[in-house]
Amino acid sequence: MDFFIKHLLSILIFFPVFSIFLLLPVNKKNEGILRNLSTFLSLVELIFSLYLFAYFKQNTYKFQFVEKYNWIPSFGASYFLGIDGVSLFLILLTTLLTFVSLLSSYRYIKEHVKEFVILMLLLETFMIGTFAALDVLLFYLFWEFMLIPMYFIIGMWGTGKKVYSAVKFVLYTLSGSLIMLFGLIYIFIMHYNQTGNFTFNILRLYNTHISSSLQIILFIALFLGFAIKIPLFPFHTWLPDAHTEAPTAGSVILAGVLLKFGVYGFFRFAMPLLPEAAFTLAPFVIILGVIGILYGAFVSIVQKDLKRLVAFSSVSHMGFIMLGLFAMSVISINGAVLQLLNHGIATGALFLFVGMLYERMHTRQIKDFGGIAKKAPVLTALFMISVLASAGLPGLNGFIGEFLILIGSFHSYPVLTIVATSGIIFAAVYLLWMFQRVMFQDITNPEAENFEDMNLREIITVLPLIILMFLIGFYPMPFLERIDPTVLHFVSMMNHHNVVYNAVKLKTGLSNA
Amino acid sequence: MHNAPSIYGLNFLEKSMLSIIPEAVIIIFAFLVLFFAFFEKLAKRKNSYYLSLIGIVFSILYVLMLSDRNMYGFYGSVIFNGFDVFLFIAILFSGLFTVLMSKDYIENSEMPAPEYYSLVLFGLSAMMFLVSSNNLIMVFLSIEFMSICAYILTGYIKGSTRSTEAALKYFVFGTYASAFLLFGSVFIYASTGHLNLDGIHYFLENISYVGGVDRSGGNGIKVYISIGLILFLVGLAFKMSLFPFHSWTPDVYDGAPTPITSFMATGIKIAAFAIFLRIYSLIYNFNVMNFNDILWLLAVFSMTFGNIAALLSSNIKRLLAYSSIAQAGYILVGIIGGGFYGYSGTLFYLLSYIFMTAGAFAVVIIFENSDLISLDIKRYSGIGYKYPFIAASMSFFLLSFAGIPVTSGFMGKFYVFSSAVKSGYNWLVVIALLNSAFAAFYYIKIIVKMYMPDKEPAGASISRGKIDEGLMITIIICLILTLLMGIFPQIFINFANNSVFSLWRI
Amino acid sequence: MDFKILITWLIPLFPFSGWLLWGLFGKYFKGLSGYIASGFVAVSFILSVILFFIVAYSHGFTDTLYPWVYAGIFKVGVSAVIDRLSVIMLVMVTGVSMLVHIYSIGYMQGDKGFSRYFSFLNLFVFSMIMLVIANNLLLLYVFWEAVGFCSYILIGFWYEKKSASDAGKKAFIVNRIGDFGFAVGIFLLFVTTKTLNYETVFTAIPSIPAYTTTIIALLLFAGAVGKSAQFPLHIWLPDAMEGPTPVSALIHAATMVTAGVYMIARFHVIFSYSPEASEVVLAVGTFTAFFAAFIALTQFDIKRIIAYSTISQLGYMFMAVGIGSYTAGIFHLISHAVFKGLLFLTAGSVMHGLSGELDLRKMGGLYSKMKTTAVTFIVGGLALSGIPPFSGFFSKDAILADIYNKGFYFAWAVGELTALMTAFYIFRLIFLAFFSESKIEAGKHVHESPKIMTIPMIILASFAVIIGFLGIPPFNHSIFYGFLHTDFKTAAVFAPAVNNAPWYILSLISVLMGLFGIYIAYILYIKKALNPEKIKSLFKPIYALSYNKVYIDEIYNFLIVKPLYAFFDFLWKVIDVKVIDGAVNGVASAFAGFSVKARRIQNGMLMSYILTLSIGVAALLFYYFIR
Amino acid sequence: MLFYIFSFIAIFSALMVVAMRNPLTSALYLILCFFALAGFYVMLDMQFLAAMQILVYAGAIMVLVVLVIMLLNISNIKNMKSDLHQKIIGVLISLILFIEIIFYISNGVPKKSTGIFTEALIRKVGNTQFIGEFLFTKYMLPFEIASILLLVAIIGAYLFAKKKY
Amino acid sequence: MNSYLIVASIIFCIGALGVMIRKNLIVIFMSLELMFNAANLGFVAVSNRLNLISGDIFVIFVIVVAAAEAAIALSIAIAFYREKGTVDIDKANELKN
Repeated sequence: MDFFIKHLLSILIFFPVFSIFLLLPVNKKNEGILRNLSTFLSLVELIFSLYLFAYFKQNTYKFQFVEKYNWIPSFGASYFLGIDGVSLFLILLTTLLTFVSLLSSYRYIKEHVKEFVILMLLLETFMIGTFAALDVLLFYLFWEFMLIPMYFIIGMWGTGKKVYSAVKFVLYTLSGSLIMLFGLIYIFIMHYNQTGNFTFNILRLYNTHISSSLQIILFIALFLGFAIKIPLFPFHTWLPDAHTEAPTAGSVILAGVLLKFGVYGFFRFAMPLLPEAAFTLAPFVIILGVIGILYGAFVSIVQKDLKRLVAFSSVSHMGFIMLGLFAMSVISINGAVLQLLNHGIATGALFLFVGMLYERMHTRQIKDFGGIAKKAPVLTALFMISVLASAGLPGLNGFIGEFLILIGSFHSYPVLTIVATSGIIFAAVYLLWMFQRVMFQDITNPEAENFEDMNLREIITVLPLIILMFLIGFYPMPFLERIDPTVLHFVSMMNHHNVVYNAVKLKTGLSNA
Repeated sequence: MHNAPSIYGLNFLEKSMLSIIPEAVIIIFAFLVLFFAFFEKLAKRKNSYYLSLIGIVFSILYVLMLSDRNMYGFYGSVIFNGFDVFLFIAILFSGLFTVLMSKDYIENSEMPAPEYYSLVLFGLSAMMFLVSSNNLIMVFLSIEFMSICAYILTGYIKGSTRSTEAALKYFVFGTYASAFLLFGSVFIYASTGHLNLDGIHYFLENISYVGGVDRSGGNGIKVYISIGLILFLVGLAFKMSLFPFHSWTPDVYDGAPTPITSFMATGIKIAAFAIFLRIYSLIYNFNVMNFNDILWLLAVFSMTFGNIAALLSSNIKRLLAYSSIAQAGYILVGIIGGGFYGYSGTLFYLLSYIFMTAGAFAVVIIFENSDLISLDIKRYSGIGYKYPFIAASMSFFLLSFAGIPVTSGFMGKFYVFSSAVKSGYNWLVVIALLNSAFAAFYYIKIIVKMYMPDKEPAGASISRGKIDEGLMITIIICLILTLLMGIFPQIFINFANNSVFSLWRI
Repeated sequence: MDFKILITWLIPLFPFSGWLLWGLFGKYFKGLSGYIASGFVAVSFILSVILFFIVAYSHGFTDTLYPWVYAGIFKVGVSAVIDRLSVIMLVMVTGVSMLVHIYSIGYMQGDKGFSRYFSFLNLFVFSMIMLVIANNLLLLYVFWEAVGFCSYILIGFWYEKKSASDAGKKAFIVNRIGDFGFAVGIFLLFVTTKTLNYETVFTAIPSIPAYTTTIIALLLFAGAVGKSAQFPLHIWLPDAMEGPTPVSALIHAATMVTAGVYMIARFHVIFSYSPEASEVVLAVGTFTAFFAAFIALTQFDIKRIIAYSTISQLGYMFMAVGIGSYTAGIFHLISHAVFKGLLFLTAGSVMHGLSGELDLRKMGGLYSKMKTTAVTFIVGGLALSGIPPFSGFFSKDAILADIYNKGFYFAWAVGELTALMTAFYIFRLIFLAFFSESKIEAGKHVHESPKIMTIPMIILASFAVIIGFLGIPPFNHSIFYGFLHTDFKTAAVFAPAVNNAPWYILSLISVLMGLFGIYIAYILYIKKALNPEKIKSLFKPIYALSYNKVYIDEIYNFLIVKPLYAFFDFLWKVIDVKVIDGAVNGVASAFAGFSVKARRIQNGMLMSYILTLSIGVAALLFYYFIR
Repeated sequence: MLFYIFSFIAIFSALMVVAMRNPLTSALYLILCFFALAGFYVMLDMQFLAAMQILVYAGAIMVLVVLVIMLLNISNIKNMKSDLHQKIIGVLISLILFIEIIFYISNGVPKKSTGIFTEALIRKVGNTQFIGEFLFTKYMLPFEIASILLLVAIIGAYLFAKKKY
Repeated sequence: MNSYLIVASIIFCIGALGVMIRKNLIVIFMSLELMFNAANLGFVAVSNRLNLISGDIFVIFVIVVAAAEAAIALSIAIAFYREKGTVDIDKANELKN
């Protein structure tokens, strides 16, 4: 047990690979076994990850479950894992959503089941690794390879222009992350030039001294990589295509986890490594974020395709998160981190429901629906809960995050915050309008006449998400009290850097007053 | 300068022979294989195939046995040290893969086996001589030796106009380029009075340490040596297929028998890069003149041209040819980055490059048959489901080309690029990264074809019944090593570091 | 746990559990759920009565159930404030809800969404209770929106009707617009006072700059405007009548819509420290009161008439709180809750009797057919039009008198005029529906509603009669004032009384106004002394204006909704698809073009290859040639 | 004086090699050019090389070439339409090359003589002997390789020329 | 010595010209030989000037290589002629793009 806890992160990372090896011998033909076995294994993984939660020490910002072994000494790269309050919940989200999406795809995925489950598990490995890695090279390794399974999932089981979307997804994100790689390498080399030894240990790299002008350039390099992943307006264009064509499971993972990597990257790498630049450029990032909030909302209002609508809604939500992150107040960053979870949960649930609708009606056009509520009360109720959670209705999770973000950012950016707040109105508009047109009113499409309600599996699939929505809505403390110390330390670190920076500026008369 | 470390109680000839044992072994086996050609019944059977395999393996063993030695041979016309060890291993591996791939291929287009294998072996020995040569005569001679073997092998398919045409183009182009090399070495000779590389090295050291003005010639010498080096570079750049000396590459790769294409893409390229690296580290990087900005241009043009040209090409062999041009550009980045770090990065990249290229070509051979269509990418549509393993490994190699992590390609790219950043070539690295970003498109295009056919799989199938085990072995070895170099590169990095150490120790 | 605290948290617990029950297992309960739900609410009514007396004979208290959101300095718990204001509201809310629940059992009989209906009704009661007892702005905001959600879901209860679901959506979104202001107000409040708890906020308020207070107050008031359907955000309330009538009675007359008034009374410190904001409140209230009454004059849909009258009455309440006489406002709130709830219930029973008929022009002569309904309705009408001794008289009169005495003569005049119009339109309704000759189309069997519906009506009617007497003796000596004004001690007095006209004169004026209105209705619709059509044609434009609700909806639609939608469409079709996405794809196709050109170099001609090489050599040599 | 004659012959015949339309003629001019070069070698005290030049080049290689020309009988000009502007480009480029090389040569100064093999010494001992010595001591390995190279070339020629396997 | 080098480079450039503009494979081969010989001349001249011998050795090897190349070139020419019926290298245009 002690061993188990000590190496929990490695176990979490490599258990899916192990499960892949369990799955390999199974014959392609008997898909039942494949489905059930993979789902079961991901459930086991989920349970393991709950240990992470149980053994996580609160009220400390120090990294926990740390593992450190030499990997590539001549680059100073090491197998260095560890989590703090932020990555803890992101890992939990990952395991949960993987389980959920595997469970959700029993009906959607009809062919090449084996490949599908293997890819999903592979994807899980790399996602967890990305969140757990504290070594930049290791992080990048996980970060970039993640594209490949996702690309296959979109391209092989997608619909419509799946190949176009998949390729667009890969190329767009790849080009971003390669620019980012340049920034990382540069910092790595700078640290070498200053200290004379190679290291990728992020905690050491934090101490690299970089001139403010250079910081701006490097920040932009990293920014491109992360912002495309988020995606921040105007780099969002890959997202709607990928979301729209991806299979349900793919969309869930994409929205639930992959979009988080951008924000996580900012939190863990871009901002602490380049604090001055972060402070200097924060207004621009926030402006982009706020534009994203409104733009996403506006564009979703006029969407005809359910999934595309949800996709644009996530552009809007990620805008909120960026606002919270870059406002750099403890409250707002708390909110942003919480909102990462909320967005994962709510949007994931939305995609699940859209998937269910698609499985039954074989269309995603809003106009083809209507009057579903009459046929499927359970679906309606749960769907409505997730819609409201995504619309930020108080009492559900979305509200807490958004409110913290806004109230935290109001101090430093009042006007932008007010503009952002107006986003909640439009969120209500597009979500409720969509919901009305899809579920309410009268049945127009004959196919809807024999629309069967959710079966037990589907209910089990969404239930954890629904429960979490209420839990975070009514009692977010278990989450906040673990996130708060980390965020507190983060902010103090940033501010410390900033203070030093200002002091230096005053000393050297650089102050741009 | 003949101060080779004394080897216990051997007379001069033995010492010298010791320094060329690996080559000698290969040549001996080449003769043996050739010998079979005279006897019909021996030639019929697979003997030559196995014999050449054995020869290569022996040679590898010898290299490993000698791996800690560091010696001159034949009055310093050849060197044998860690640098050669690394590259011998690499080259011998490429030869091994070539032989393994060839069996199946030869059976299909009934070509006489013994001559073929012996030529491959001769070519191998030529490459090894080239790598270890310490003398402009040796360099010229072994380049020609290598090229002639390549010419013959390129035109090896009888009655295939494509093959002959490839040989013709290769020959004219190659001879033209080596004429430049020759003429360049005239000037080097004229300016330094040496043909031995280390002689030139010491000479240049003297003049460059006294601020380029020495008792003999001074700046005038710089002018001479610079034209010499430029013309010499042309000769090598042709072998490395750098833009604008690349233009033979697609056609020759396309026309040649596919194993030979792989041989050229791996072996010859590696050898050329190796000797270039040696000469560069010995000669070019003195402040006689700054060669890095020439190389900068060459690298940028090569990678950009290669990638852009590959974007739309539908013939897999041509596509790989273009991509090899681009890869050459990436490798050059490491040399530009320079220093210990950069050179070992270059070697690492070269090694990883062998494995991915050989693997990819092995897969190409599997799906190739006499008709031309077999080279079209369309033919790969849907094989992901018919032959999952092969398709998976092909995608893996392609991803490695594209430099996606977990593959050796990523580690190599990372290594060379970081070395370039280390010595301040930021723009070069940015350009290279952007290149590899949009280069990913055409690699992924093939993966798309394999796994996401737009319609029902076009029914590509292996022309003969079963997959030859030689090809399988090749693919598996390449797969394992590509993965290994991608995840645990440290051993290979150490290996490369040692060889660079001994490169310095001249 | 202390007894009163236990009670405090039991009160919301019952409806909450009710909601979960019906929500999860509704289909197993069938008809039973109605009774149990009513029982739950009854229990919390009794508990709140107990709490009322506890507080009445001791003092208020606050309690925190559990820490809710702690992030940095932002610390908010789930905590309740129990003082006289909140207990009064509690009693009113739970009482009316109880009656409406009971009424609904009959009204919703046989509807397939029966238990769904009760689950949401319970949820509403829970949210309303929490809203009333919330002790910090975040909690208040949460349930502020929660009640909005309940109204959304209940308005759209019959979701198959497009009009119904539209109305629900409209209600929610318009409320959101108000809440937007409310939220920003909360942000500003937090940024200035670093806390959201009532008492700490209130203690901080006097020390912060006046203009900040004003901004905060106005922003909070925006929320109130949305929630209490004041002009210009009143548009959702008339449409909200698409929902079941008991819902209209409970949510859109008695409780939720009055939340705005309650909020201002609760934040009397903030508002009283900013006279400007209070002025605005007064102005909006006055205008809305008049405006809504004006629209109500000519409507024919009985529920809409009552809805507009609700808006107008809410205007009265805002006038009251706008001049700082909070007790009067709350008093009118209570009495209005009673008689307006009554009116809606009776209207519902009329509908029930006429199987869903709402149009006045298809009624008439119902008095003979449904006596209880008619009588109770008339009681409500008298209360509304402020005829003594009904409750409306006392409460409205208190407000108008205060306004007069504090010297807002114009507002007072408008108020009196509105009182006249009120009396007119409600009695127009009564006469047309119950007395004039029947215009019900044949074959429709009209019947009195079952007991379970009439009894709540009767109870409410009796309350409408008696509750007014809390308002005597008049002015600051009344029972109600004496009970409640302790809570408003902290308020700053910004509008002192400038003159005290004797109460009987003011009362007389307003009573006369009421009677005059009734008389006009009488001569128009009973005596037929002069033909309504003539008057209609006489004031054609004004009539049209009133009949079409001053075209507010059309104006909004034309000025806001359509342009916005066009803009969004432009964003999507042009900016996103053409510009942003086009740029990406453009890059791709550009590379494709390069590729074609690049491969043109490889034309297969050996000559050209040789040429490229030679050019390369020449270039390299030239490169050093120039340096 | 002699130098100029030889260089004139060499350059002129070289030009002719390129210019003549008939391959046979250009072959003959090439032989002439080789003779001129041999003359240079003699002037530079490398009689051995001169002999080699005559024997190997003019003797062996050119005979082979002429033989092939006869064999394929392409001496009567097939109409190889040679497009003009390619010619122009070619001339241009070679001119540029020439100018550049000349520029380098004229600016550059070769190394000062340090070697021991002065003309006197070579005259005394004889160039053939020196070459022989070096060829079999210092340049033994290249010599061996050259032999293998020739063998390979033979194999290649045999493989290419063969009609079919 | 420079004069020799100049002559050599002239011949070299003429050879290059021949390769660039002629289409007859045999002639191209001859031009290549010209270029090699230019180099030879250079080597001899240099080694004479610097009183060295290694240049001359190089020349010998170049001659050997030239012979080998001749063999290859001519056999390729024959093979090509056998397939295309001409030695016009413009006919070698199957492999393109």
